[in-house]
Amino acid sequence: MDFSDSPDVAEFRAGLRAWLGEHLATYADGVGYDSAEGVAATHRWHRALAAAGYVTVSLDPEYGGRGLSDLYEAVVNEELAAAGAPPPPPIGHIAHAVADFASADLKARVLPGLLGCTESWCQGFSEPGAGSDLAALSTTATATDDGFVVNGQKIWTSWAMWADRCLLLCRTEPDQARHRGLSMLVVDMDTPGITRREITLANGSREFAEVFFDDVPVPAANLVGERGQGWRIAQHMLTYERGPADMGWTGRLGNVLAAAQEGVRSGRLPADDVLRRRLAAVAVDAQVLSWHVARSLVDRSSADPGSSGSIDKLLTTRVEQELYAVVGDLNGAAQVVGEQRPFNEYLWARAQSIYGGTQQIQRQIVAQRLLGLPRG
Amino acid sequence: MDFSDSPDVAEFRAGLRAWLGEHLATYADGVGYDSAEGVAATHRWHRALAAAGYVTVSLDPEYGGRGLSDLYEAVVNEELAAAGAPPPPPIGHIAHAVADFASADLKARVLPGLLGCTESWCQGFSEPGAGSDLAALSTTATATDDGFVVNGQKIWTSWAMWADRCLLLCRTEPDQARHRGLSMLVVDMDTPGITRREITLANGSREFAEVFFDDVPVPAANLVGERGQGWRIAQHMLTYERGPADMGWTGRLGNVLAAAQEGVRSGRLPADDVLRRRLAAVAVDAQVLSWHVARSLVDRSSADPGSSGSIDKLLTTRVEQELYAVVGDLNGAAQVVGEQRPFNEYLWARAQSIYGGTQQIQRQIVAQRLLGLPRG
Amino acid sequence: MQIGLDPEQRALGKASGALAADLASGWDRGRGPSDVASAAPSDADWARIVEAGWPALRLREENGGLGAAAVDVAVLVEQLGRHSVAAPVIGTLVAAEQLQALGAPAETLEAIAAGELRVAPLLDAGLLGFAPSAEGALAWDSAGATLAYAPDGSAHALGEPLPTADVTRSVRRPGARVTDRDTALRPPAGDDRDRLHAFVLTLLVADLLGTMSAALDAAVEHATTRTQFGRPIGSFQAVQQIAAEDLVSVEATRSALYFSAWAVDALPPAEALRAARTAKAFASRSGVAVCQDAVQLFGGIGMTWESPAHVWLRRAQTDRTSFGDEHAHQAVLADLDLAPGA
Amino acid sequence: MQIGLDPEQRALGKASGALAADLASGWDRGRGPSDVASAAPSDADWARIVEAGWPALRLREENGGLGAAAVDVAVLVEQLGRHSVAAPVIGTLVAAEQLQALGAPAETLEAIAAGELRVAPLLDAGLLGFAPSAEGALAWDSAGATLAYAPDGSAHALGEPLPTADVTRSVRRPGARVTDRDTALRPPAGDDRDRLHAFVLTLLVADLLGTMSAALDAAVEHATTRTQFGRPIGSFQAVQQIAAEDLVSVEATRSALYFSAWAVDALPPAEALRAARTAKAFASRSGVAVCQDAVQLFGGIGMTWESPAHVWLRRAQTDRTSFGDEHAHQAVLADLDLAPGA
Repeated sequence: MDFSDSPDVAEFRAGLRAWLGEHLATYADGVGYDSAEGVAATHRWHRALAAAGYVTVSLDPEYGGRGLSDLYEAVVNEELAAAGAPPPPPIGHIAHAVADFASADLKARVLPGLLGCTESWCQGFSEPGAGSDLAALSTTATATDDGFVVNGQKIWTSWAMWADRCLLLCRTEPDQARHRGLSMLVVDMDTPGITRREITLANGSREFAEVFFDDVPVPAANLVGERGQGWRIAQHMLTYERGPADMGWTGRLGNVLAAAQEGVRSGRLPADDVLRRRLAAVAVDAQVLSWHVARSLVDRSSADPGSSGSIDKLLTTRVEQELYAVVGDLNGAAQVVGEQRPFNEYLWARAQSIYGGTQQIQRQIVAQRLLGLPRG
Repeated sequence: MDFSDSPDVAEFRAGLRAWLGEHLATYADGVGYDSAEGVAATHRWHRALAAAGYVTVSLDPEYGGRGLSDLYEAVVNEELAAAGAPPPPPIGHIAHAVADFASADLKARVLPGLLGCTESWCQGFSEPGAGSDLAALSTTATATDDGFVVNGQKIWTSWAMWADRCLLLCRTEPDQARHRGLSMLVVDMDTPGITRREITLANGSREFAEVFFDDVPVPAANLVGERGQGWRIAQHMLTYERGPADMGWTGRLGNVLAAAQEGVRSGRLPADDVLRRRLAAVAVDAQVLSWHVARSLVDRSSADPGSSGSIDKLLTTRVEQELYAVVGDLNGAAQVVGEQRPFNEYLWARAQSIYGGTQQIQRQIVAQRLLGLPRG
Repeated sequence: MQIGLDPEQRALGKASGALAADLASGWDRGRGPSDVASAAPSDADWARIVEAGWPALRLREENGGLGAAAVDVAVLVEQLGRHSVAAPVIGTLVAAEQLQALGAPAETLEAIAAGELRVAPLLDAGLLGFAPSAEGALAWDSAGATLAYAPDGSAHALGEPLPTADVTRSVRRPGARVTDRDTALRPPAGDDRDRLHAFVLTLLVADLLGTMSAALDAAVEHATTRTQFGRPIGSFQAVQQIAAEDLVSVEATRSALYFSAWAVDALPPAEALRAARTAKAFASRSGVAVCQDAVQLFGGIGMTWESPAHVWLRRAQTDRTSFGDEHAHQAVLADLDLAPGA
Repeated sequence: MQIGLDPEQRALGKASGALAADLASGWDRGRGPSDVASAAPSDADWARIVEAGWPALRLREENGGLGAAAVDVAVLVEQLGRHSVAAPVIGTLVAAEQLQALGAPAETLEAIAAGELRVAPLLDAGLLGFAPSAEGALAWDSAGATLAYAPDGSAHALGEPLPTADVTRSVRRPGARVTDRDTALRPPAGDDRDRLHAFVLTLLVADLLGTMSAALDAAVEHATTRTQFGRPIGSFQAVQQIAAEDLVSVEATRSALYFSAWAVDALPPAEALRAARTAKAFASRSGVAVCQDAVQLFGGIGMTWESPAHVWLRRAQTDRTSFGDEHAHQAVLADLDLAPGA
């Protein structure tokens, strides 16, 4: 049992810290998705990080990665959070899908732009009629002589407004039931027939969009893997989606907690004994979460039920929602009158039990797959 | 809107208080179900209360009641709780079932003993294979020339160890599905073929028993209502089972709360600010519960969803479990070392989300019957 | 015991609900946070509000009011919450009640009752209660109001709306003195202050009840129509368990409102205030919990600006904070119940 | 980072679990509260425990012990919790660790390691920590123990078991002095005290983890076989939602245990204690919650004496209270984190 860094990890971490110390100030300002300037700043930040060799470090060197373990991805996320830097580009799962399933030609065409962050990607999975029930999706890619023609609609597509390419999960085999009929395509977002509509969230965020496909041609060479393999690739991606990023997210929650603690210590956030103890209780939860995420990351390849992403997500959501509830109460009237960032963060915490699979679905996965309870 | 007593109710309440002031001391001591003496004392208390005219006051005078509204039953429960007296005999629902469905002959035979508390009754509903799913019960009453022969097993039968009679829900129509095949019988508990086995609960309570029926003959005259009417009668009983008794239960929770508050005030139960505030929070809940139970009682006949017993039970359970959690923490080490009454009460509170329909089933009833959500 | 609304109160609820729904339908939260319509009612809408007698409802007859019971006012306010009405009716009712308790002259109150004088109450910077002076105070639910009075009778103009979580109601800072509108006020007796406080808390409970019940009803409706895995999501037990607990909370809150509203006029002031604190503590907790659950039940769509789900949650959180959340009231109740010798 | 058990630790867990299960199978809770078997192990069982090296596990080699890491001890204690072992192994481990930290002579510790001297730790009357003296103290997990030492080295005989919630472990009052068994102790250094405290809290976390995971596993097993409405109750979503959250709690508690146990030996004492307090706070809450849920999932049968469900809940509540519940530790953590200048 050892929760501390190995020498290699410590060296990697120190290198990253040094790089951040030198370069963060140049890039961190103005990063966001609320304006064209913010998006441009985000892309600059991603490209700088990629150029420094800190993007998708777990990918094979032949594809532009560094062939390091997931742990290093986690260190990147963790250190960026600790430094108060914007997150790394969330492209690890897309990169792994392409690297592990795409043809050599497709890889050569798209991986450099993806990994160098010179091209921006989105992931077209959810649909209005297929959220929790993803296998019910109905966007079709009908085979033609030289490829496919896509028709349908995606929703909750993060960064779609600014994306150059989309990894699209769609139905190519209409005669196959549910998940057996799905395939994965790379779609250039400037192809005629694609329309994007921004979604404004309750917290003012403009990260999501709807994407409409109207007779959109996609060349056969843009098929990732084989026809009918879409579901498998999507599942494969899920295993890369969380773990390391959880480390960053946990770190960011830790920053929020630390700021609240500092506010109480300094008297800026007046807190009676009850509020102090509520803050201490959520600090306990946040600390256990960070230990759990670390363990989960290292144990990922084992058969240990602790490796389950659904458990991690449920625990994270529990902690995050409680944290923002306490921080909200610490803010008191300032939560409802005045600058709205705290309230928007509280709202965003509420969304965590919905996005990426609702709490109810996550619990069902845990109950059936990990506890072995029978299906209803 | 008026939460205060009408003059009639106030007079009734004053009369009961006076009676309690005079007689409670004579009867209250040693009441319980943990020993033969306790059971005898319980029966003496019930008979005294009945003789004074305070048992099943809502029953028609022709059957021995006083023809008063449910509100008066509630006042009885409430005042007994307030006086720290043992509860009244829980027979209102049985009395209403017999009065409303039994033949004149059966009524004449059994109501005097029931209402006078000279005979003790139990209610045989639940079975090992039919708890939440009562309609699945399998105890059979096979029709014979002059009645029925009962075979099967009941469980969770309160007071069965000392009961003279049992109101038995059983299957008389084997060719009818589920609830359509059920009937209600009055069974004399000294009939040969009946075996009782005490169930000791986790909290040491010995109130429950299993009852085994092995070719037990029951005369046709002991059928309540008609064959196949059992489910309807059982449902009818449910409407009499809670309401007024809730008032008493709420009162008893109020006593527990008041004792805890007094303990804190006097310094007997040391409490820091956090514990004091937790006690205040549950006091809020207990107060709202008592208002809700009062409203629910008065609104019972209306179509208002507030009238639902399931809502009341869920709310009561929520408050009761939280109350005993806080009281347990107030007791600190004394909850786990020393006299075990507080811990046993805590355990009993845990049972409230199971007995009388689990919390999960109650919620499903509320969701489907009151909110109109579709069945799964 | 006669617990529940009488036929007149039911009629008032129905009529208020109809007007509230109509007012709400004319207000637009736009396409995002920077696109929200002003909460201030148009002159025409204000005229309808005055016509309905809402600003006058609770004022005594000698002050140009209708002298309604607190229960009646609660019936109205529940509907304002239910429809998330943007017009500052609650602020007006609160300010009018405060001014009456502080002995404001009849002509001032008559002007409020007639809708000619549009006032808002001044709360302290923590929104915990009425402000002792205009210094640092906030004019609460003050959209379209022209004046706010400090307890010393000084009249203050009002600034621009501040950023707020609640998109349906405005908070503004008192600005310049308007000395020619000053009025004569006196400190209230302790009893009057307690009853005023009980009344105000009760209105917030009513708004929370309306808000949470609207949220639950809409979530149930959504769950009945939205399908996943080939069936309505409301048929899933996991969804039903949540919705059922929410109905328990709604009904318990209704019981608390009924008692609290009755107590304002029927019980001694200290008891009425105690009941109102209890109701406010309970409703603050349950109102926010139910609105959070509604967001959950709406799923992804509930987190969009387009959905009403966040509007209810915003309103509930604001009601919860205003005049003290559950923690504030439980702190007072703990002192009342648990102080040695209490 | 190397988080998880190594093969040796897994083997230790397996062997400990087998013996723990066997010991547990020989103990009977009877037919009701007045029928419970003594928690004291038979001589034969104690000999097996000693043979397994459990009392000696953590003592240093120079004191006749095996010098095991805290992680190893945690692996054992998890199994004791998992099987609700009645024999006072945890009490022995705690007492031995305390005596070693207080500088007890090697012969005393050797006698403990060899199972010849059966000691229990003295806790204060609130079970919050080690007692400063025998006065009013409680000998914790002391079934079959013959002596308890106060920090001044005085030896005390032990009285009859007190009534306790936990039916598997005894608490007894120290009685007569046994002066010829007195030993020489010294006050521990602050660092030693912190590390001792961290170690003890970690064992309670381990017992809680074992207890809660046993309860959850059994509840899941019950839910898989028990049918209602024609299907296993575990197929109902309402049941699955509860069980899933419980698994989250169990796994998070396991992570907390791993860190806390590692920290005892690897981090500076103050950091180790801080981690242990955090883990104990979390495990106290989650352990009781999971065991309560297990009672719920067992349904009516779970509330009978016959069912093991209440045994787990009793043990969890006792573990939670012993050496401070979540509130006690959160109070300390709040002071550490939130005091001005902290």
